[in-house]
Amino acid sequence: MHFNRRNAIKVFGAGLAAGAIAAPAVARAQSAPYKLGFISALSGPSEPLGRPMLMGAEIAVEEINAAGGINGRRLELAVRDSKAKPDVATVATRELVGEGCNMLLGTVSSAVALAISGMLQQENAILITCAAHSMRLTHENFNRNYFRITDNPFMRQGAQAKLMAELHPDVPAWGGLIPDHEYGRSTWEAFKYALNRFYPRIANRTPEIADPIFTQYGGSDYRNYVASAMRSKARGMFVSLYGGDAVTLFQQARPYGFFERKSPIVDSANEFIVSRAMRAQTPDMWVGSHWYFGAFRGNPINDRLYAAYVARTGDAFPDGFLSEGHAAVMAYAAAMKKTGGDASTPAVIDALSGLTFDSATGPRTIRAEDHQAIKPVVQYRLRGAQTPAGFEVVDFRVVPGAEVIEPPTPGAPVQW
Amino acid sequence: MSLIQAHGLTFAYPSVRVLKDVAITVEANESHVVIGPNGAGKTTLFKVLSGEIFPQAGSIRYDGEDVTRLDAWQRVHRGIGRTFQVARLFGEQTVLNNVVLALECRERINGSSAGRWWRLTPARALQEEAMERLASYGLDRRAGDAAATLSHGDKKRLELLLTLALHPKLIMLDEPTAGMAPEDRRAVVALINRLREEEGLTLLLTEHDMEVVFGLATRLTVLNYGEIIASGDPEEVRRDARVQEIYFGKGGGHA
Amino acid sequence: MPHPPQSRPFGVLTPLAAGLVLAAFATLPFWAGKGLVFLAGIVLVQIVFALSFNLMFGLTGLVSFGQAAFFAAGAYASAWLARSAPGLPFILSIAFGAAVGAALSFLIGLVALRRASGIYFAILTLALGQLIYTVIGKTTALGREDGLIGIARPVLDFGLFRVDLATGDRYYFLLVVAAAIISGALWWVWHGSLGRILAAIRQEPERVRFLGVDVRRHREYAFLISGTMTALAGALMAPWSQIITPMIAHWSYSALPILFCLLGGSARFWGPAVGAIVFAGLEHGTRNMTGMAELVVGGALLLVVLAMPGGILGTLARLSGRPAREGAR
Amino acid sequence: MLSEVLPTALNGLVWAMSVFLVASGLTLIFGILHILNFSHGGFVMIGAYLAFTVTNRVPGTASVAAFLGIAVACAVAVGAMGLVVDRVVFRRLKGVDDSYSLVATYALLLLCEGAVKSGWGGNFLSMSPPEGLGGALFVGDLFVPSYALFVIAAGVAVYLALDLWLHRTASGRILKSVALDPWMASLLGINVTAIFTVAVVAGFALAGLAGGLLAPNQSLSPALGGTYIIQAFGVIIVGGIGNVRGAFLAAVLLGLVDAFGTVYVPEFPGIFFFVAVAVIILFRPQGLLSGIR
Repeated sequence: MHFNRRNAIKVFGAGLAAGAIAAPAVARAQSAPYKLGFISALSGPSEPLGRPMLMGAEIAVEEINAAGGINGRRLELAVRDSKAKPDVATVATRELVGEGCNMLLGTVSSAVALAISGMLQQENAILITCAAHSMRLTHENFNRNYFRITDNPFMRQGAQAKLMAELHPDVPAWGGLIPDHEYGRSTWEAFKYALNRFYPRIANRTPEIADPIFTQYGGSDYRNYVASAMRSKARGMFVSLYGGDAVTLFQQARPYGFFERKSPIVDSANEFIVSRAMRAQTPDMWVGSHWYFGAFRGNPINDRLYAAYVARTGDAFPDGFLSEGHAAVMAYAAAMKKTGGDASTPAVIDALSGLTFDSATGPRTIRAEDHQAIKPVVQYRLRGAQTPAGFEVVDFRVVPGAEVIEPPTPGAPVQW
Repeated sequence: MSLIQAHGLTFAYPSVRVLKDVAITVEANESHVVIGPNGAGKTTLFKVLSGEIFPQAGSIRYDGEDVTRLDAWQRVHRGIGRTFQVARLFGEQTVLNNVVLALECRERINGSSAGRWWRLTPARALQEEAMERLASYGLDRRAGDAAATLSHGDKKRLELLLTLALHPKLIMLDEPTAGMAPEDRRAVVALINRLREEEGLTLLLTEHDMEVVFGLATRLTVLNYGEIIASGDPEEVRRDARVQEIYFGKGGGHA
Repeated sequence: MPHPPQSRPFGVLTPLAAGLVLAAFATLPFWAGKGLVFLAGIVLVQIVFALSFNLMFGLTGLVSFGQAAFFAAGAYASAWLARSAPGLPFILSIAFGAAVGAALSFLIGLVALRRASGIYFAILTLALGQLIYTVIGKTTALGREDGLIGIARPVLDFGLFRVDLATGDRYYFLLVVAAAIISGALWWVWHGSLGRILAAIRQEPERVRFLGVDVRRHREYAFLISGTMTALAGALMAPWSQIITPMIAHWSYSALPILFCLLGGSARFWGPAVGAIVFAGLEHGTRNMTGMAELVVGGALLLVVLAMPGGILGTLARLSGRPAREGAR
Repeated sequence: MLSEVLPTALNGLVWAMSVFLVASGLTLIFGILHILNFSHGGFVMIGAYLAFTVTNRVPGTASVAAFLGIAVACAVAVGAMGLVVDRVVFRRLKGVDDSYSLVATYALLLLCEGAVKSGWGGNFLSMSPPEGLGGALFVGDLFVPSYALFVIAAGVAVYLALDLWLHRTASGRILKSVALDPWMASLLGINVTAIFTVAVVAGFALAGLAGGLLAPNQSLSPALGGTYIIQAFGVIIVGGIGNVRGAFLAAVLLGLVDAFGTVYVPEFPGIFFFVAVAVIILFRPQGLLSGIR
């Protein structure tokens, strides 16, 4: 009569035991190839960001292995989904470290990056993030095991404001539509700082900056925010909503004549995600990006990466996350060449600090002080068009990172 | 001595007034039956007197104390017990545990250590008392069964047993024989009369079955459309012209 | 004199199974990988969360959809205190988390139980919970949407010697011990005199009222105990995950204990624990089936709910001929 | 300041009617079966994705008439799914605890998300309003997007149709009698199981219709199902659960509260909806209107 319960216990026991056997078995594989741990959002709302990042990393691994690997050893990726949730990412990180992956890369969300970054020293691991933008990562919350190979809001929004001062010196009145969380606020902070810095210098005018309009995250109705923006005197609009929220906002804004009254529009980081959804309805706007393949033609890494992407997907407009996943692998590869094959955490950290490595956006240098990469900031002007993709890139600009990067203050907040 | 003195009781639902300025007294050790056609307000009167709901106007004194604004559980502490038309029991629990729980509640009211919340198992003495009580009602054979499996009559008896476990002075029984077979009804009448005569309890009842009513009423009150139209000795009430007209008007013994 | 039927209050099988599971948790760091150990720590916290919740849900019959608010209150309050006063003993910050959860659940219970019942109570708690979620997300001292990061694991100071819980798996063992103690306390409440009354209130509140019990007060007790213990679970989790975000106050997090209870069987004390373990296994097993995870988890849940209406433990009990609910013995 | 009042009220109404479109089917199913269907938003989402695909695949579907036709087709398709869900899931939930149906339908929501992901992928999609609804109109001095007006009109139309059906037709009265007392209705010779099926299919068809009509309202992603569901829950509870009139009233009330809150207290976007829901339930625990109406 108690047979079934006892059986259930056996099943539990067996399950736990299976887990026990599996873990060391995977760990054994460490001796041959170098294993890199990839963690990013592969499901949930951020999946469209995490997928190209993974593809970029895979392409880099294939290229390096095809060229004979590093120091004669192959590279291998161990992939985990963070679901853009810090607790899931924490489990995945510990799991990867337990399997012998001390070199980690990836992450879309700043919350995930901060969560992993906080446990790196305890776990004796390294993380290179490909897209997480929080300034805290290289400032307040800096630690030696963390590296960022892409730009940050100070650089990105700085370059965007600088470009606006150059292209639209006659538009000094700016406003913003900002998602109400730390990323949104820090992009606005950076953009405002740079407007005040560059408009007087370049356009010879003092900018008139309206209070930003804070929006709800994950909403279905942004009409009231649109109406507030329409009432504002600001002509130029900085928008840092992302993904589906940005699509919803633009979609609901169009009939109000938003894009006739508000110009230029600056989008902080949506790559081609919004235009891929909106196609011909895509508004005319300047978009901040990690990488635009058209801006680096002639760079063999860029051209090979683009060709590999088109071959895999049939799509002509890769998002910048592709190059960042790719670049993170390139950074590890370069560091390991420098260590002569020593993949231990202290050796790789030393090698990455101050490292200059080649990427699809050209050479990047990781600052030794705060582990922030000096890399070019890319922007392009997009609009809807009768093309197969439904939109076109009208113009693009590349600003050298050194022109817009903040002074390193690891451990302390950015000085605005 | 009047155990319950209530007057001016008024209760209205949003669309209908159910009690209109009702006055009723219950004397100690009487068996007071309230009758009336369906919808006359009997159950509402019960709810108001037992504290299940509060009247919008009027006052209720119990044993000399104003209890109008006291909740049902507080009136229980003062010695009022109540059963429902459809017996309310803890169907998932065993018959024994139903009684043990009632006894534990009694111990809590008395402030005895047998009712403290941290007790893991009920006191042995309570379990034994529960078995005795079950035995005296012939329910001991079913002690280990879930209460939900009892027959209709047994459920009503068990509910009465739970109510009596708290040693009430006054018990209010809402149609104690509803849905019972004739022989069961006679047993209930005998039981109720025994409670009044031997244990000195006071009873307030509603009932539909006239045989039962006249078998146990020492006083009869007739309620019609929320108003009391007659109250007094059962035989006198039976002869009352208004009662004859609106209640027994069609000549039958049943409402 | 008649004697009560031989009561078998607590069989031998349940403690045996509980002991085995406890042993599995306690020895986990010796035979499993780091990721699994971390996950097991989270599951321990979730077990406490779900057992606390079930005291109100499965025992008393109150469906709250805002339980995550108490979890978050405990986690944030203890983490905030530990951060503001780094020298403070660990036990104080944990106690503070539980106290804040107690105060909050006392207030919400007082208001919500007075005004609403059933599905309205569920949605009222959901709305109040979402308010707390929003307030946390807008409070700078609590890190707004990004939460609190880098929460330190404490050092236990015993006067003669100190135990640094940041090293190795020590905090994990603390979690095992704490979860065992709290589960034991909850077990006591569930099976004891108070638990019997709460179970009676679920089945027939009017009868309980006419046994002289203040039903609303007792529902408030259940809500308070449940909220306090939930906050305690939250306080224990903060140093383990070392990061807390407002997501732990979100309604979707409130759905977790309900899920665990129904999966494992809310009629039995250990049901939620079984539910939490099985659900974690399901999620962990499907973690790399990206794109398929929703289909697998959703399908499995639906199957369990439709094919096993008493949850896993209820179904096991039915198959072995035991009553579906504890107490009917 | 005054110039903000009218547009804000109008935006509040757009929100209200879009949420009402979603909530109507939810409240109908609850009113009859007493199942709070968590997956309702998931089926709205499937309706929206179906509308997106048909509009993009079939040429000549840019007109308003085609748009409405597609929305009705979505209603039929999702209604058919309702038939399956009723057979496979809802019929087994009869008599079990409310919270079980909550978990079962939560599982269904996960299945909807999984299905959309495997059918359409995780990328964001966007659909334009049909020709003629893409622009804006002047109503007096007020500048109103025509699609926003359309959403308001659609919400009112669906409300009126439902209200007429429930109150003025024989089948509506049968539905109501089943909702009040299924046992009594069965004694009167009504096939209660069939009526339950009718209610589920109608509720799901309303979800499909809402999906089709709202597809151009916001971006499409597998998270869409969860976006509307909490708002719809709030609306049906505040309205008095199972009560279509109440849901309509509550949607308007909450829409206005949310809109004015957003405009006049911009520091706390999104919080007013929950404040309003909590306050209303505290003062009217059974909702604005009660019973099935």
